[in-house]
Amino acid sequence: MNDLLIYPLLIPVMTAALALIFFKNRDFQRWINVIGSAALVGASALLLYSVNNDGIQVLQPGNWEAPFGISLVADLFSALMVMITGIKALAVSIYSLGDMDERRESFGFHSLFQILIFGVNGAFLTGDLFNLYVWFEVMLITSFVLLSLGNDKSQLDGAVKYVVINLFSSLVFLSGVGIMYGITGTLNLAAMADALQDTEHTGLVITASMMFLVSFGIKSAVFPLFFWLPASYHTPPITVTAIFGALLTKVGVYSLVRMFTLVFTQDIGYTHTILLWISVPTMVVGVLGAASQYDVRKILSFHIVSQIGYMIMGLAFFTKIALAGVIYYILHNILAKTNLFLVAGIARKYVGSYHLSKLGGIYKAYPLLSAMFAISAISLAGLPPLTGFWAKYTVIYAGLEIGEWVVIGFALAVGLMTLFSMTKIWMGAYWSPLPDEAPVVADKNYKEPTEGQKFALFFPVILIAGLIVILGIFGEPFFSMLFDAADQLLDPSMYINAVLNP
Amino acid sequence: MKSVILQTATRLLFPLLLIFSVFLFFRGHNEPGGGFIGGLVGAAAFVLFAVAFGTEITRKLLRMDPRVMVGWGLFFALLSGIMSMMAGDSFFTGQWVFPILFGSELHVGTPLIFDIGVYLVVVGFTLAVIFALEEEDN
Amino acid sequence: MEPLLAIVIGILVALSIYLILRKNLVRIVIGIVILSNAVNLLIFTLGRLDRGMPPLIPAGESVPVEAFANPLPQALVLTAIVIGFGLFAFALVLTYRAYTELGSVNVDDMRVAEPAYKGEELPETAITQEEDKS
Amino acid sequence: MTILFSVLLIFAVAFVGPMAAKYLKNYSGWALSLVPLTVFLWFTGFIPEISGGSVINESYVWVSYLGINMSFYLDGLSLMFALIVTGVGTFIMIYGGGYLGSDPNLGRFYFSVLLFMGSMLGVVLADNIIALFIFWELTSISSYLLIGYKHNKEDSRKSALQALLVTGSGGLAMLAGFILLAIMTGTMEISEMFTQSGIVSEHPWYLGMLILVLIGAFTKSAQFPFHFWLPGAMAAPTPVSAYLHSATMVKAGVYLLARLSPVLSGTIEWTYIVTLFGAVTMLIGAWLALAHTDLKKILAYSTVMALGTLTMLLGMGHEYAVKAVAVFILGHSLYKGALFMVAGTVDHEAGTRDVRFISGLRKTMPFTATFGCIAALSMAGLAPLLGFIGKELVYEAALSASVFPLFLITAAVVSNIAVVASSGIVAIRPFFGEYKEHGKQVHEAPVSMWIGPAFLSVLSIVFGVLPFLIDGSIISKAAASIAGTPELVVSLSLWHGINAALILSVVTFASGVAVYMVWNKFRDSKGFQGYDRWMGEGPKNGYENILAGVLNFASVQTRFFQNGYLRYYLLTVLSFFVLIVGFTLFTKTDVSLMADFSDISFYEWTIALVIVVAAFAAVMAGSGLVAIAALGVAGYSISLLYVLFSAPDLAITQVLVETLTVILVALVLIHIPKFTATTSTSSKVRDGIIAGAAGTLVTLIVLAVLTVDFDPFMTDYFAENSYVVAYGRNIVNVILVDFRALDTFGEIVVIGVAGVGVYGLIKLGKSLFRKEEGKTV
Repeated sequence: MNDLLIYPLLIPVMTAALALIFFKNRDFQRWINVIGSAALVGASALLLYSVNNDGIQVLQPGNWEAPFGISLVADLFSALMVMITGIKALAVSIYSLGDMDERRESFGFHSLFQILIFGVNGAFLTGDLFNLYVWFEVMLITSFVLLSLGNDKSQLDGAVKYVVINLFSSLVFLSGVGIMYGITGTLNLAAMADALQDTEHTGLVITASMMFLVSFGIKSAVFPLFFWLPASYHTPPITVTAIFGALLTKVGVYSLVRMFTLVFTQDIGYTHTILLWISVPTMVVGVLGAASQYDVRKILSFHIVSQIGYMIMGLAFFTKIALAGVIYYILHNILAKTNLFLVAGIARKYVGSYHLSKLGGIYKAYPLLSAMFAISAISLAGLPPLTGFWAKYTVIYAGLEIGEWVVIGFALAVGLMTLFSMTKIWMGAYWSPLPDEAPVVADKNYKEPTEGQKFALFFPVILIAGLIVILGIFGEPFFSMLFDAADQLLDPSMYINAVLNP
Repeated sequence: MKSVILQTATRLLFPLLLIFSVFLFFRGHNEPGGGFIGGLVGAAAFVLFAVAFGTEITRKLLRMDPRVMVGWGLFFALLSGIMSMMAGDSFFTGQWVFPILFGSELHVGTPLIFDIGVYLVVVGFTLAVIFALEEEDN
Repeated sequence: MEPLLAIVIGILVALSIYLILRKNLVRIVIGIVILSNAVNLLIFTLGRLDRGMPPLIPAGESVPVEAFANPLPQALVLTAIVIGFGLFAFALVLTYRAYTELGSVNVDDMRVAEPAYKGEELPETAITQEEDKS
Repeated sequence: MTILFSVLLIFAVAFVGPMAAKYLKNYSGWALSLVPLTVFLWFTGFIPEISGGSVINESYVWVSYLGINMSFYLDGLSLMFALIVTGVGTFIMIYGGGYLGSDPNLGRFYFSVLLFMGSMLGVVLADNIIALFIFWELTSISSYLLIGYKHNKEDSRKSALQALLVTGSGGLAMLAGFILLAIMTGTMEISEMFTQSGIVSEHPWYLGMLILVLIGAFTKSAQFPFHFWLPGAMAAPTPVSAYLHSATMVKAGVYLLARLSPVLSGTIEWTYIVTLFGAVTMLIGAWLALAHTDLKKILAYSTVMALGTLTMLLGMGHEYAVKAVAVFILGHSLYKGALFMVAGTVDHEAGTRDVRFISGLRKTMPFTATFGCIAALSMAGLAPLLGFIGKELVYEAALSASVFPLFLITAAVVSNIAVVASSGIVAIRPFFGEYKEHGKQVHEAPVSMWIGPAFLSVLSIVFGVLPFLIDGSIISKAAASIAGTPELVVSLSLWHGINAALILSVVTFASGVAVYMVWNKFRDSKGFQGYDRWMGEGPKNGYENILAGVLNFASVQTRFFQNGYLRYYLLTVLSFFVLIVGFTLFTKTDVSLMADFSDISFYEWTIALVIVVAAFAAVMAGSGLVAIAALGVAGYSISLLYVLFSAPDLAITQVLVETLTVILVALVLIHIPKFTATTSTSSKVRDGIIAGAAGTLVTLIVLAVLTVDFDPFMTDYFAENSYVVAYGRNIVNVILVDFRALDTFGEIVVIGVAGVGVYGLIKLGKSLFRKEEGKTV
């Protein structure tokens, strides 16, 4: 038994419960959010350390043995995801101190934030299919509420599209769970994988896998299921967008990776070819969308879609180096994308808009902010030597190794377009002079941020940018974990044994 | 809608419903019932009260915001798990004591505390929704 | 009974998806309710049906004495019902709120977050919108 | 000091640059120049060792899992480049300090230039191809920042983007090529690839890999058809043009070809492609230079010509060609660096760079004029300058070319004629003739701005007159590195006796003078303007059309997919679901509709019928309240089913939830007016088909799953432990609060959040809304 697994769940939900109980005390909520996130970083680090040293960790809450109770399982992939979630939570919770408005705070922003983290971590750690569904629903309802919190017109509009499509996705997922239970008689992923190793119902299992593909495909916003994302992500306050921005879709990708490495490996020639077919248009359509937008948040939202394509592509390649690349890509993307949203938020505070036609002159006036944007953007565009380069390099290497010329050709072209759309922001908002008609500050209620707020806004941005640089330049220890994680994914027996034969 | 008949009936029904919900709650471990079902019936009592006397009085009667009640519910549910951990077991492992009450042995354990959490959250949720919608009416 | 339920589930799915494709947001939400009922039935059915005893252990025994229905799908469906209800309540109130803010329940009119491009023609859209007196 | 340290030192100083600019002001350029100077001097210390025939390897593990090391390889070729990078760099720092002296952004200039310098040094020293690529891309980034230095001007921004996109796309192709090369050879160290050229050229991937690598080299070195970005890059401040866009960065592509030449060259593909593209670029560049009157544009196109020449020579690959490459690279860096700085000085002092409006500056700017003229003479290829030796070698190489010798000789001569004319234009026009009034008072430039041209042009003379200073050491070894044969010896001299090359030189000079004489008329002639549009603007327009086309397509496809209509989103999602699940079901399983309906009681038929009819009524219902009533009936019937199949908890829950659902819907619907949307029959049919297909699929899948043997081993475990261990007789409830408590916990979190959310939806911002409504009504 390993209690380390429960802390990444316990800490955020306890924080959320306390924030709810004392919800009238705004300061209490704000600080417990930060403290809870900091504690989560510590707990995640311990978990990662333990998994890295001692292999896959399993916890049976309720002490019911493996296929009967719910298992919490942390392999390196999960532990890395939990770790990055913690870091992101800490960064965004600090940022929210400088950004969140009083109305939203007093209607539960902080506890919702923590519950979202709780749901995300649960999805990363659970080893049970139905339980995964529950975690998805926790995330889903929390993201609904966070998305609509504030009731702006565009928020409600975005929320309607988000809610309807995602509810459909959940129900498809739930049907899939029912079908898998109906076939294998168990919900435990390890037991399910074990039972399916020599199943005679391959066709049926593959059919069910397509339902999961659709459901997780919606969550991770792949082509042609991504519409809800660009329709809604630009509507809430930037802090919320930043929470969603990189994390929620990655849970979908995580689930796809988990299911298509552990459970659905009966007919890789079929399932993973479909994944490959999906990945290419996802990359292309996403990046073209980004190239056609002028709202910074929309550009970044479309980029999320595009980069999901890379991850799915790596999963479809299904080699060790490809899977290591997928994990790297996810982690990198969470950092870079979060930072870009946060930077966009600060830019808006200073210049008053998210729209490129109304932005300008930031390079001249705010060199620090410009540097932060440049680091994140260069990383996102996949230029060396930052994290984005390694992510892209690894996946592309994997593809060339197995001779996927056409797919890699698309991936490289998309990389160029990514670079283009990053320079679009850079040139429109940073280099070009401020347009004459642009208001200095669009918001009527605008107040110059206080020194404390500025610190709250800049600190997380610098923190993440620092991580991007450090991980980019000193990658060795990190890659050692990634390759171990890929080993664990490629050899499901490690996972199965860890759960079923502790 | 503040009719006298309804108010009188409510004065009678409200405690009955509450007792019934507690009954359903405790029955749950052995017969159909439990935290969710009990919670819904308990919430129904307050909803009835709100329809008869208005939400303002009901809120006073409840003494706390429904959302705080949700918070407490989560807290209780977690508490059951934390107690297991303090006892050295895995999270959510049932911890039991067997007090003898009126000559019969009772099973009292952390799953019961967990179910209390469920009950509170259900009541909190239902009331948050109904209060909000009711007050929107007026 | 299972084959019959399979057909019932299929019909419910078809009806709900038809509703989900309507313009009226209220009907879309109703469609989702029906779909979630269908999915609950699906889980229940795939856990295999049993007309025997409920999964209760009689007083005085420590294990069930007779054949009993599979309790696991029941627990799963129960959880799913409650979760589904929470989501439904939110979606419903969101519909209401969207109506008060955006002035319509026609999803074709909901173009605030994604405004129409210049020169784009709106597709066939709401014609009648009147108070429901009933 | 190690090689790694030398590179990192420059990077580190880059971050100090802004501070230097702030505190040292006018002396900052001088101060910062000490850094490249130090590195330069350190590298000169290697000359004896390298001349002696040894090479230096230095390697640090970087990411061992990907086989990427930070490894360096110092031989004749890289040493020569390292010396050029740091040597010219030293003067550029001094010059930049003077040129941009009062610019508030001077600090950022230093940062970018030093960043570039470190990257370029990395490119020429790296042994690991991925490390090389990383430095390569860093040069692109710093170049982008430098070209866009005057970022307030749209022109600068566009040019910066153009350079970035062109070299960036080449870089990506090159990355793919490098990876293929690494997979083919099994190593990422270039020095280890040298022994494997046989394996590489026999490999089936060879041609593809070669093309990808060449795209990278060609884009960076502005080869046809990518040559257009280089004149555009002249938007950068002049020190940048002098450094990046003539002396160093644009030579990175040439360097790469030279570096990999032992591995890749020698095949027919290499010879044809590289030689031809080089020759064409040479011709185009040389003559485009004559179409312009902007000093920097003229120099830029003559740089394109030089890069073409180098590429052509590398394509030929024989001994003369290799020698010519080594000499030409050095000679070109010296005179072109000097000329750009001179052009910048003229611009700085006279306020214009247009040769039509400046003349007679030799009296007011004697130093600048002198050094400019020396450099121009070297560019024209006149004895006794280094440029002459270089040009002679080019002719000799062309004379012994193995493919198209006639074409290559002609091309070389014709190009050099144009270069002679251009040299005249950049040297004679501004400095000789009558003094004209210019926009501002012209002075001699400060020392910082002529010391660079002075050194570089004087070196052109020194190396020309005393070639033994370099030929046995650096040039020989550089040529040997390119040829891949360590024994190659080069001996340079001005006088070879009267041979074919000398005769060609004389012809070239005479014709060049003639072209210079008629330049004014010739430049404005229709034919030549057409040539300029075709060869100069053509590829640029091509680039712009592609970019615009892609953007247009992007916008059209985004409007198509992300059209803002929820219904189309849902339609797409649902169609995809039906297609992919259906396709899999029908191809991967034997679908059967076999079902046994015999065992069904009357009650069950009835309930099933009621559910279906009620749901149908909910679909057909005209008003929301009818729909809700029907929904309720369906829900209650389902709960009856649960009762029938022994699930009392489920039944109770379903009844309670259904009741609440109906209440909620009723509460909400009161506020929402009836809304009847008109939908065309065709879309109804379309929706009906999708819905029917989805329903059928689900039914088929359920039927299929029901045929699987079900193993209820979990159930047995729950039955055994429910009371004995968990003290509960209601197994369902024990599962909920004990066996699967985590699920239930998630469930209460969901409804708790839903409660908070609904509360927020209704209450938050309510007063605001009411106020607005009050206004409109």
